[in-house]
Amino acid sequence: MITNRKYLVGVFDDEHTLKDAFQKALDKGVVIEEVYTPYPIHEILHGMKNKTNITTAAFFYGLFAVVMLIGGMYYAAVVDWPLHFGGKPFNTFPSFIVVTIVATILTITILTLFTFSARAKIFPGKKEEIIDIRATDDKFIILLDQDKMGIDKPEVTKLFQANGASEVYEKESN
Amino acid sequence: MYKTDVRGKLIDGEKSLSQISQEILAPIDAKVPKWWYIAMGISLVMLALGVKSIYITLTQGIGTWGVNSTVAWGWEIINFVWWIGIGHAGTAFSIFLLILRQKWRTAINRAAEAMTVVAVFCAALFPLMHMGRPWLFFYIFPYPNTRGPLWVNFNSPLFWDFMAISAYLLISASFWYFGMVPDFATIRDTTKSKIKKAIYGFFAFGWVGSSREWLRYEGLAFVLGGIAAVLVVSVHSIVSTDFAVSIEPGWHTTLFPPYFVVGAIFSGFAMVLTLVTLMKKLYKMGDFITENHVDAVCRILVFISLIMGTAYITEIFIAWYSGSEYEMYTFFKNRITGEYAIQFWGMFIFNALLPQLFWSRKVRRNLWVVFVISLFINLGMWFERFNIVVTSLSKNYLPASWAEYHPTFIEIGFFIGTLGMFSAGVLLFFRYIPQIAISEVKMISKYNTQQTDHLKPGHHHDYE
Amino acid sequence: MRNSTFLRHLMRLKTFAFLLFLSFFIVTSIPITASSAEDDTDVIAEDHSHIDIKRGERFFKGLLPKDRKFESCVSCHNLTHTDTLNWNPSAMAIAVKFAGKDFSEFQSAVMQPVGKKMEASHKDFAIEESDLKKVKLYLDELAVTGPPSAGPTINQIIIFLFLGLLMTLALLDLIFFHKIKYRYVTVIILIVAVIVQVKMVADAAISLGRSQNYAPDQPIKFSHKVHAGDNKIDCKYCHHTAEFSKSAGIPAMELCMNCHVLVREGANSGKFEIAKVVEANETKTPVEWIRLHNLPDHVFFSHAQHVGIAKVDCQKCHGDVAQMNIMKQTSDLSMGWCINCHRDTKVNFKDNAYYDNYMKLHDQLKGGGIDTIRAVNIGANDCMRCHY
Amino acid sequence: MKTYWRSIEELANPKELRREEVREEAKQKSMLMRGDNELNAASRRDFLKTFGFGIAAASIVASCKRPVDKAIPYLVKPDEINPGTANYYASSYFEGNEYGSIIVKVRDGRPIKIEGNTLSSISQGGTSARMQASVLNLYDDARFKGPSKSGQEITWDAADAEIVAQLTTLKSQGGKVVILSSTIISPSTRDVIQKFIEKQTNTEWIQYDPVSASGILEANQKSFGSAFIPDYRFNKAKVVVSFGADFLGSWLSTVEYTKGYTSARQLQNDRKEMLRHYQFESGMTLSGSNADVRFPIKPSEEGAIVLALYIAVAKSKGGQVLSGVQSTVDISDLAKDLLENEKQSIVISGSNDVNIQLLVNGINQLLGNYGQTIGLENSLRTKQGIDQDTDRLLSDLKAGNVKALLVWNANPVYDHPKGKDFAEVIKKTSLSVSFSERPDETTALCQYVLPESNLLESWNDLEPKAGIYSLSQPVIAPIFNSRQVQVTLLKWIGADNNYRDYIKTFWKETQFPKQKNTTDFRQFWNTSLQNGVFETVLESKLVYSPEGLSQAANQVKPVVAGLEVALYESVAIGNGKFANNPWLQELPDPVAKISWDNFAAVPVAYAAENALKNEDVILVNGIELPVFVQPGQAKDTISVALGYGREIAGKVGDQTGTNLYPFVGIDSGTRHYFLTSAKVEKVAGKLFQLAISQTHYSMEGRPIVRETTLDEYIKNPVSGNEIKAEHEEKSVSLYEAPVYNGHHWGMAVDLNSCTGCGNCAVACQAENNIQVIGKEQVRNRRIMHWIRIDRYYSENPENPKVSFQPVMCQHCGNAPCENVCPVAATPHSEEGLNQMAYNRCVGTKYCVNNCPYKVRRFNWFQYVKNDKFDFASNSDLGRMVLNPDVTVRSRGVVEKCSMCVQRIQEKKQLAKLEGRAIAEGEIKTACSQSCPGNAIVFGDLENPESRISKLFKDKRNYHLLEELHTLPSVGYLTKVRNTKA
Repeated sequence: MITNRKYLVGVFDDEHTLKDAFQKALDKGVVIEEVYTPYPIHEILHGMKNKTNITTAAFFYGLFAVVMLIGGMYYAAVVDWPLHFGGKPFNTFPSFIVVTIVATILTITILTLFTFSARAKIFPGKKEEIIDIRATDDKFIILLDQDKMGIDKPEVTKLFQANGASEVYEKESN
Repeated sequence: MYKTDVRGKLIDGEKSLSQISQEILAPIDAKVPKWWYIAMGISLVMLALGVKSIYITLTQGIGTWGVNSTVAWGWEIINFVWWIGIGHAGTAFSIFLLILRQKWRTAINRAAEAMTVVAVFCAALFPLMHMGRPWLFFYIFPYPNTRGPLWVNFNSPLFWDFMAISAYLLISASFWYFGMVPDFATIRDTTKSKIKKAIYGFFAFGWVGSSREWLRYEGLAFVLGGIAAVLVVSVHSIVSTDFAVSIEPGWHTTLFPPYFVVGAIFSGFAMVLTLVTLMKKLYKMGDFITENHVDAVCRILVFISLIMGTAYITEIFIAWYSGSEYEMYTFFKNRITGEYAIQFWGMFIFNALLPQLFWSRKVRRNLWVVFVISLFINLGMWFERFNIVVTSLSKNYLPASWAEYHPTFIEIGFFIGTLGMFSAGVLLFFRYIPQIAISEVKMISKYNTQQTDHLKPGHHHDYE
Repeated sequence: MRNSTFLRHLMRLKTFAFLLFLSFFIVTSIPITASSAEDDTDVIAEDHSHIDIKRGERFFKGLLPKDRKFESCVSCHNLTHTDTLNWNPSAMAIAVKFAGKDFSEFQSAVMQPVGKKMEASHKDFAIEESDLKKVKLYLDELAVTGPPSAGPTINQIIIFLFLGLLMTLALLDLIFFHKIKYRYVTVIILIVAVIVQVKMVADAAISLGRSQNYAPDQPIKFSHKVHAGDNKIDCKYCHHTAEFSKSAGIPAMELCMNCHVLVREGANSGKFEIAKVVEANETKTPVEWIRLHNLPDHVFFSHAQHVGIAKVDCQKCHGDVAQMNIMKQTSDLSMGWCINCHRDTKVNFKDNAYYDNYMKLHDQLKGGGIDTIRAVNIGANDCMRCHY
Repeated sequence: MKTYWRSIEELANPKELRREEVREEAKQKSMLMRGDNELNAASRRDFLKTFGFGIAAASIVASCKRPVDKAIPYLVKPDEINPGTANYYASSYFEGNEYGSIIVKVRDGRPIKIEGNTLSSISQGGTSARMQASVLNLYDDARFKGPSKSGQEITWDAADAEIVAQLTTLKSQGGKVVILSSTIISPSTRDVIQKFIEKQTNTEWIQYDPVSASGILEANQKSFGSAFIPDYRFNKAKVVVSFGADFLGSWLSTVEYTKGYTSARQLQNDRKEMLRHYQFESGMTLSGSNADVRFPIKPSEEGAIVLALYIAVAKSKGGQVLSGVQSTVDISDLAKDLLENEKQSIVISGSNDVNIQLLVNGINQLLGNYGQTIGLENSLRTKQGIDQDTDRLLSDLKAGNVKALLVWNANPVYDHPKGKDFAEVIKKTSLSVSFSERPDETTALCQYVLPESNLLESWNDLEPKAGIYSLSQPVIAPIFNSRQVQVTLLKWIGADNNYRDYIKTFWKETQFPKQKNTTDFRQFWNTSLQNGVFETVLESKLVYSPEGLSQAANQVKPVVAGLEVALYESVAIGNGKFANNPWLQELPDPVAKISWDNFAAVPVAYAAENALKNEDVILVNGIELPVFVQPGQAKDTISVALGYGREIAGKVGDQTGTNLYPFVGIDSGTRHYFLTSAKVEKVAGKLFQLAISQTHYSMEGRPIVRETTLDEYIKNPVSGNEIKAEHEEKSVSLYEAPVYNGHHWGMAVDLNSCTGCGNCAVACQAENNIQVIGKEQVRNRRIMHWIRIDRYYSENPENPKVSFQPVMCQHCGNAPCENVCPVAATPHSEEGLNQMAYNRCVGTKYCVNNCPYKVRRFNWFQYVKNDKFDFASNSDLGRMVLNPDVTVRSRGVVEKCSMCVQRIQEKKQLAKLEGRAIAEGEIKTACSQSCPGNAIVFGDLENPESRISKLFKDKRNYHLLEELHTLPSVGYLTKVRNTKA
């Protein structure tokens, strides 16, 4: 985090007031830095205009895994060292399907986890950057960067307070 | 759109979000009750017995078990399938109820998933230990080697099984863990103990609840949920192929995959019910796990038990309809009337008939009766696996090689050991991990509050 | 069958325990006290003092007497294993030879050298009898205790431990301390360390139970280079059962005498080594060679099949024996090594009437469906060709 | 450069080891012959490889110890040992009971396998289980390590001197010396004994058989004037009637009889006739279970039935008409059948009652069988003991008339009904010497123990049948400090004691003139030694006289009321001499499928009446016996095997089962192997665990053993096998049938020829290093035998039809086991073998489950070098018998029949080296090679001309569980019974 940024923090008590304030702030053209909530709220995620392609990535991981697995098994069982098992042909494709399904799922899971970890910056040993410690308990926080919020500070404060913010305060990042 | 009036209230007592956190986290901060230590002590003694049994098995050989040249699989495979079945509850709960948009699951899924992870661990021990030379278990990996390279046999259900269980263990553990990350953050941010703050802080992976985190988190949940749904079906289907792909009478049937999956969910849900009733009583989680929750699980059990009954009867019908004398012998002379009739009828009564009591609302609402029935179902499901594994093997094609199977104390000790491991695991879970998914409960808590003005028609709440 | 492998696994466990132990020392940075105490109090030389033996050893190693004008004994008669062939008899060989004999015999052997080579090297010897007696005492002791061990090389272990330490530090920094500013540095350290460690473990695991390049000291300094290389003796002259028996066979001692009845002194080794052969024949005590090529118990290899039938050159598996002074295991004898050779080797299909059975393959050959039959095509890679 | 440790011990304490090495050096070198040092340090094959490599070195040692120049290899093997290559030597097996001409396989100086000698007209390449197992007797830990006196070690010279001194004193005092031996059929040994008797006057030589043929000998003495056992030619017979003689299992010369019997019953090559077999017996014996018509009778009924048969035959043949007690069985059909097959029938009785044997002789004479199916020329000599001689010896001993007793290969303390009396009186003799090879009850009481060498360490010549000779040659130098008894006796009389030379001279004088092929004795000797046998044709001048017949008829006793106990020799253990042989102890009884114990076989109805079930305990005349409910056991009888309950035999044989010899009755001078009016009561609440390896009797109507009758078969060769066509018609497969390029090894088992004797199981055990697991584990159904013989009963449980079926790995083309192994440890070979790679196996046991034939065996424990399995493989000596060409399996891996792939590989290699195709019948598996019934045929199915290919096309051929479409490489030929319609 770049040092010495001034923030404006709006604290809300429940989801509904937060959503109203959030929507109204957006309508007024306020640039919202981040929103912290105890649980996911769809409108907020939508309103933040962030997008994630994690599902698309997962699909490609799957595609990659399927190709690799079937190819690998075909190579091992037919090309590299064909062995006779129970009078079956070397290429026992139906048997490959089972392993392919399961191993694909495994591959997707592992790769998606890493992707999530990398993209959401959630990984072991990460130092949490807490704006308001109550955000994981019962408070809903809207964070504005005072330099970039695109609106006056008092106006925002008023907007928040008018929409049910229990607190509005300033905070400096170190 | 979820209608609370069908299911009743999801959370009793008008609770604020902060109250939810506090109450769910209470066991972590509160003084550890005496019964916990007693229970843990008993579990560890059982575990020690298991460790001793494993030690004997490892040093002397599988000959210390009761298995023989005819019945080469005994308790260890029964227990493996049984535990794997129980291990289906978590994923089944989370995934199927998620797909069915059953919001009441939130109170239970954490416990169910924890149970899954511990149960799958218990299950995984059995195939490992039942190998003649467990120190060479790595032969089962298809890795490049200097033997040619010699690969594995991709036709073998045991290889599929190995893949399926490894995948299932990994996925259910990560699914469970990532579900807990926001809750760990909550503990970190609410606890007063510095040690807990540091430890839970580490496990929270720096979670703060920002929208960018939640966004990806939702994406991850979607992906994991989606593929885990496949897994719930595939894992026990694959376990069933251990039997279905073979040529043993009573095993060689196409009915097995669905039969096993349903059976697994059945036993899993029964175990969930066992645990949940305990949680409700012991940790006073009654407000979150309401009678309605128990009621809902019971209703599902009735439904599944009907499927189970149908499966049993179908199996018998197919044996007759196939005209194969070996199949007919297995079912009619060996299972229904033979020396293993007790196990067969135990299975049938406990799994297909006893759960029919849940048709009665009175029974569903009596926690003790529910608890006892859930235990019987677990027992019945164990009988089912016994019925499948042992009866088919003991009397198959050539009567000259028919043999009986009796477990030895080593096998019994091993099983008791895994029971101990399971209960110890669950006790640790009770003690150190939020028993209920806090963030998810918070999310549904709004349906209990008075602020119904946001539930105006046309106002869509279709997330999740 | 796998018992020996299991034991080797146990050995690995021992190594692992040792690693743990060592790492404990390093982490706690307690200086290691060299306490490999010589607790051999029960030596057989009861009536000789320990000091005499020590003096003998020092003399042997050239440390005594101080005004020594001639070469130390050890400079020719090596105590420990040498990579290249030292033609002179080793200290151990001398020790064993004279273990049961009295001093005068030893003295005459040292002081009145026979054979050109020995005469040349021993000619300047001016040794006090008392010194020589001590040397004899030392050698008698050596015959009992065996050669001092060279000690296992611990370079690998140190590297492994160092990497482990590096990994631990990197992880700790990554998770807790955050001292290193650029995180990718730690990540790269971590990844590289893990890869190197995995590689080391994999290499160790693969070589488990194998012994490529094994070249032990033999009881007689027999040089294949001299026999098969310089003197061009055919392999099958000595290893004559190779063509029709499973085993290639080690030649009988009397076979050696076909030549050595005349050849009594070697150009390089002098008389000492050849004398062993003669002695073995005279005393009817066979020489106990150390075996090099040890296949696992569950592998059945037939020289007849490979040498007699397939006409594979000895060198293909045993390497350029004609250039080896010390015989060495050239191939790793891994299963993959066998398998891959079977995949490439062509079968002399037409000339051996045995293969007339393989009608279908003959038809295919004639029809042009296939051009050659390789060993793998007639089942050379079946499990039960070698494992039964 | 890496440093390599030679062993773990060296790593642990290198200096210590080196010190040990130096000190032990001399000792080790002297033991190189036996390879003990190698065995200690390394595994078996390490030892062998070292041994193979250093064989030249070993041969120097061996040349001192091993009589190289004296042993001549059989067949083509050159006159030198090559490491890794086996040598074969012809020899003979006879240990006082049964005879067999054998070939000994010697690998790297160690005899490891006994095979049958096809040149012998007696055993004809077949062996019995006891012959197969006898190689293990050589490596028995219990064997005496050297001579001893009263338990103290003594040198041979000292013992000789002391005994000779005593004998001289006795001679001067006129004290009587008795040599008590088993039957001795060695002409030169008889000569040695004769010489000894000449020197040591007042010496009596008594031959003693624990289970004797005294009845036959004495009856023939009366009928023919000569005490002999006739030559039964079952191959020439059309009808065989046996009264209690288990001629396929234990009676006289079983291998010979099985060869003849099965050749007269086999229906291959479009043969349409077969022998019909009637059996009267109490217990279900091997012969009875193979009989076409079986009459369960009480032992005391036998006399009356034989008499009735005689009367019936005499009536139509106009013989001497006799009368006596009434028969309880209607034998009119039998008599008719016999009369229809005059000169083509054999009537035998296992009874020792001279009267019965006289009547049997009378019947055979009336039917004209003598000279036809019953030869008088080459009479059998393997049992010469006359019961009265032993009884007289006992009374002499009691009276103190016998001063010195030399016991040779006899154990009367254990196996004589008055064994206790013997034990008392042996101690009273002034000189008692035992020549026993291993401890036994009698030896334990003797002053001197002068151990004889094992038969594989000894020279000998034998005359099993008059005019048919064979030679034994040593194949290994004596392992212990033992000496042949012949040498000892020669030494005592001061004669030249090189026994080989003695035999050679003896043969030059006696046998050499009997042939005209060569005039060079050396050639004659070498040929005889190489062949192992030397056979001459004799003529008989014996004439039958009906002397004593009417008297016999009058003396036939009527049936006795009450329970009777029939005593029999079991097929594996026999008379109990080899009770310490773990292979034999573990071999299940062919009928009861019980190993490691004898038991009281009770009739099904009796068990039901008295609420008895298997493993209950009953008290029979004061002896506790475990109960086994035996279908086919005659009403009011109980059968118990002899040969068990040894007190002093060794770690394996001690206290297994109960000794029933005290029950043997002595009546009119002969011993009778049954007991009348037995008192039986149940011991309430007591159980005795029996190692039963097959618990289910019925085939449950499944087409497993397919049967038909001869009449049906002649009408329609497919009869009994109709379902095969149905199965083939319905066979549908997703996959193409497997294709084999060069070979496809297969096996055919003719169920008509298999008598179920179990010899194949022991042959397989010897060939393939199959481990003995002990009673407890056999009971746990974990027996390791790669080939087992399934036994099924059908029809009436009081007198059922019995079917035997050898089941080994079927080497299925579509093998269910192969598919399910996750680690690819059991794939299919290019030659149609279902392979098992032990070193790849991780032991999931899935293949064991998925094998419908249940032929896969799992190593539940470490069976080798484990004190808990203290049988053959727990000592260095016992492990010497291991076949170096077969891996010894470790704990946790699956094993099964490999179709003796090591033999296939060996012969293939030989053919390739010689640049020729493999000859028909060149490769033999251990089971097919040793089968006395020629029931198992092994060969190449890809070769359309091979015998097996033809058998696979036989109408009787079917595959076990062919409806499963496993495409086995093993075929069975339907069993045909010759029951009268």
